[in-house]
Amino acid sequence: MQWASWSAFFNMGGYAFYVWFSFGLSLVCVILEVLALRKRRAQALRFARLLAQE
Amino acid sequence: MKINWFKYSSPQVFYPLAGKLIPWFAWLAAILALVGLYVSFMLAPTDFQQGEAYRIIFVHVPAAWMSMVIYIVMAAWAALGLALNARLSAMMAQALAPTGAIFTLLALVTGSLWGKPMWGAWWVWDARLTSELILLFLYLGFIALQSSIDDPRRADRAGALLALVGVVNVPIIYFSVKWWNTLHQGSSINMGAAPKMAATMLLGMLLMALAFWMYTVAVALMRVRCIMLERERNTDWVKELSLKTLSSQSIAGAK
Amino acid sequence: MIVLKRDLLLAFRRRSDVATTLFFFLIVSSLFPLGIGPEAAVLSSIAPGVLWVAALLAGMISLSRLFAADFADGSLEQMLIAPQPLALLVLAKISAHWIVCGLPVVLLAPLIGLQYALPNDALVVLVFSLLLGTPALSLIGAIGAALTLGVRGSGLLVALLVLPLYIPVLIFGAGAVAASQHGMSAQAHLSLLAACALLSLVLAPLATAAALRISVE
Amino acid sequence: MLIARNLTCLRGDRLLFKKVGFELSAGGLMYVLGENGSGKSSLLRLLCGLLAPEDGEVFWDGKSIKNDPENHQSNLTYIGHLNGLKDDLTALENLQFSARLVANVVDNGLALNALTATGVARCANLPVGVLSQGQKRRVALARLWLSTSQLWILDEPFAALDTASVVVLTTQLNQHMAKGGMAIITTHQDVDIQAQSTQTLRLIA
Repeated sequence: MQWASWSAFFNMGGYAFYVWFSFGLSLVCVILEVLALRKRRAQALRFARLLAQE
Repeated sequence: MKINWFKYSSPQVFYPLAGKLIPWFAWLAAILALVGLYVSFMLAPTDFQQGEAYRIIFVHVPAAWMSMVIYIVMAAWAALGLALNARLSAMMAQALAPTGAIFTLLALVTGSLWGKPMWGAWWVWDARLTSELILLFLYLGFIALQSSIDDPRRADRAGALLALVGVVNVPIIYFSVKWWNTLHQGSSINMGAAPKMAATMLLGMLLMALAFWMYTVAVALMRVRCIMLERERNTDWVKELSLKTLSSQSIAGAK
Repeated sequence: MIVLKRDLLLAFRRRSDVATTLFFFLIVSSLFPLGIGPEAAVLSSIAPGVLWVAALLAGMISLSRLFAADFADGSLEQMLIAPQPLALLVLAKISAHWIVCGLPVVLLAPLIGLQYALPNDALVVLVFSLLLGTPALSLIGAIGAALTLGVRGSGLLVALLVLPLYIPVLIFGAGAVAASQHGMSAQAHLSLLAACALLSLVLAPLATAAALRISVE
Repeated sequence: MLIARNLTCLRGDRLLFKKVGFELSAGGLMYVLGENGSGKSSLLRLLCGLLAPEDGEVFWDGKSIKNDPENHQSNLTYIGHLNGLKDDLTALENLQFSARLVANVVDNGLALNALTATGVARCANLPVGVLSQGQKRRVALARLWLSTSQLWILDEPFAALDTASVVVLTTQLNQHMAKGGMAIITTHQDVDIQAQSTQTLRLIA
């Protein structure tokens, strides 16, 4: 194990902002992309349903 | 061994197949990412030169790798679509582009987040960052071209040609940027290629890259399903499907 | 050949269009000293980049004219069904476009170089690099022009598609001038530039022909 | 011999027509009829090889025009909706250019004769931009008097023409058919062209 304590882990040797921001941003991108795609799919289905019910 | 490839190239057959595959790739991505993160943060040693800030490479380098791999895969799908006039291939190319652009953007941002503590500046015109920036332009051009053409067949084929032209150009651009870079500044610290990289560091990067790869497959399949629904909304199978989901949703809503 | 002659004749009858490109090049390259200041040392250090970017932009804004008029009046579809290799016809059109829009810029560039206090041998290299580079710009640009034919917002779109592909030419071209400014040989840059031009000469007409077939459908 | 098999054409997500097929042999004339938007022009463009069909194939002399376009193209004259004329060139220059594009070198006299035939000789040295719609159309149609190709594909050739010009064009078509030529024509008007065999293809929107 690399870290003496949890606070040392979160501190990242003083580079906490840079490191956590990088990883956090990646996570946000992933979540946003998946959510956007779910929404897109629901919308496409809704549109197709409207066409089908016509 | 003879597989009927054309069977799966029809959207109607591919749609449910993709639906079955997505969870597998998604779980695989999640597991690989968790293991990768454990290796990156718990096992990989501190870099004696760069301290803990180097851990950014565990997301930066895989993102940069993926941005290039996705472009090449995208061009390959596009070429296949152009050669065989296969709709599904073109849709795959279209589905990959936004994910590729996101990884490129991620590589750029994490690169500059790494650069600030290392170089003392948010942006440095280093060869890797500059090429990554140009790659982003190429992705954006592809997406912009496809979205501004209304006729889907023309959009597919024009996009495919652009991707092919791009893929021929990428090595030339990369070489020219490197050449330009070495002329204008001496050697800089090259991230991700430290002379003696610990095996665990490499392992962490590989695991993260694999996780990103699986994620890409899952997301591209999700997107290709959306594209199919949008393009084929006048066909019977999409109409049927949309009515089916209506009933299941209303049941869920009633609970 | 016949297409080349026709396009040159058409350009001659529309001389004002040609002048517009040249004017654009002049104005863009005159804006920089106004924005930066008249110090000769600063100007000559930015000259290679500025002149090359101005030439590149001038070539790009004229791209929209390459196929658009022929597309609108139907002569493009006649070329597509002519019993001649389309890539050759395309090459003829690109050549005409270069003679009309590229060559004048090459000839005008040394005059503007003087305004930027470029030394004489750098001026020679500038002309040489433009002579090698602007055909490549026209060739690569033609692909973008063909792809965006008749698409809404094609003017902006073509910039987005083509400018990233121009980067190698810009780097080698401006690099050649900068190298000679610093008393180094520009030969390596110029050879690479020539290689880019040759490669685009071989590939771009084919890609453009394919793009036209896609767009005219 | 022109053969079309199973042609299907999609525009956007709209199906224009499907499984269209026919055979046209030397001296044969085909009218393509249908309402606006039924895909007449698309069918003609498809037969020229300007448009790739979604499904099906077109054969010229037994060879698919996709694989062997040159043979088909050198026997083809197509006049579409658009005249294909440059406004800044004179009628004569336009005509000579389009003839040289198919590698027939044409001297001034022949080109002038063609313009005389369609009644626009007086405009020969005027830039096409100053001509009226009807005159432009007649300059475009003058190409038929210079054409040596066997297959003529004409999209609404009689539209925007006065009665006298309709007669002139009909005569020219009669001659072409008599020489063993082929023609595919869309039209809204009743015209009487003499051909060895005449067929009609009706597209339903």
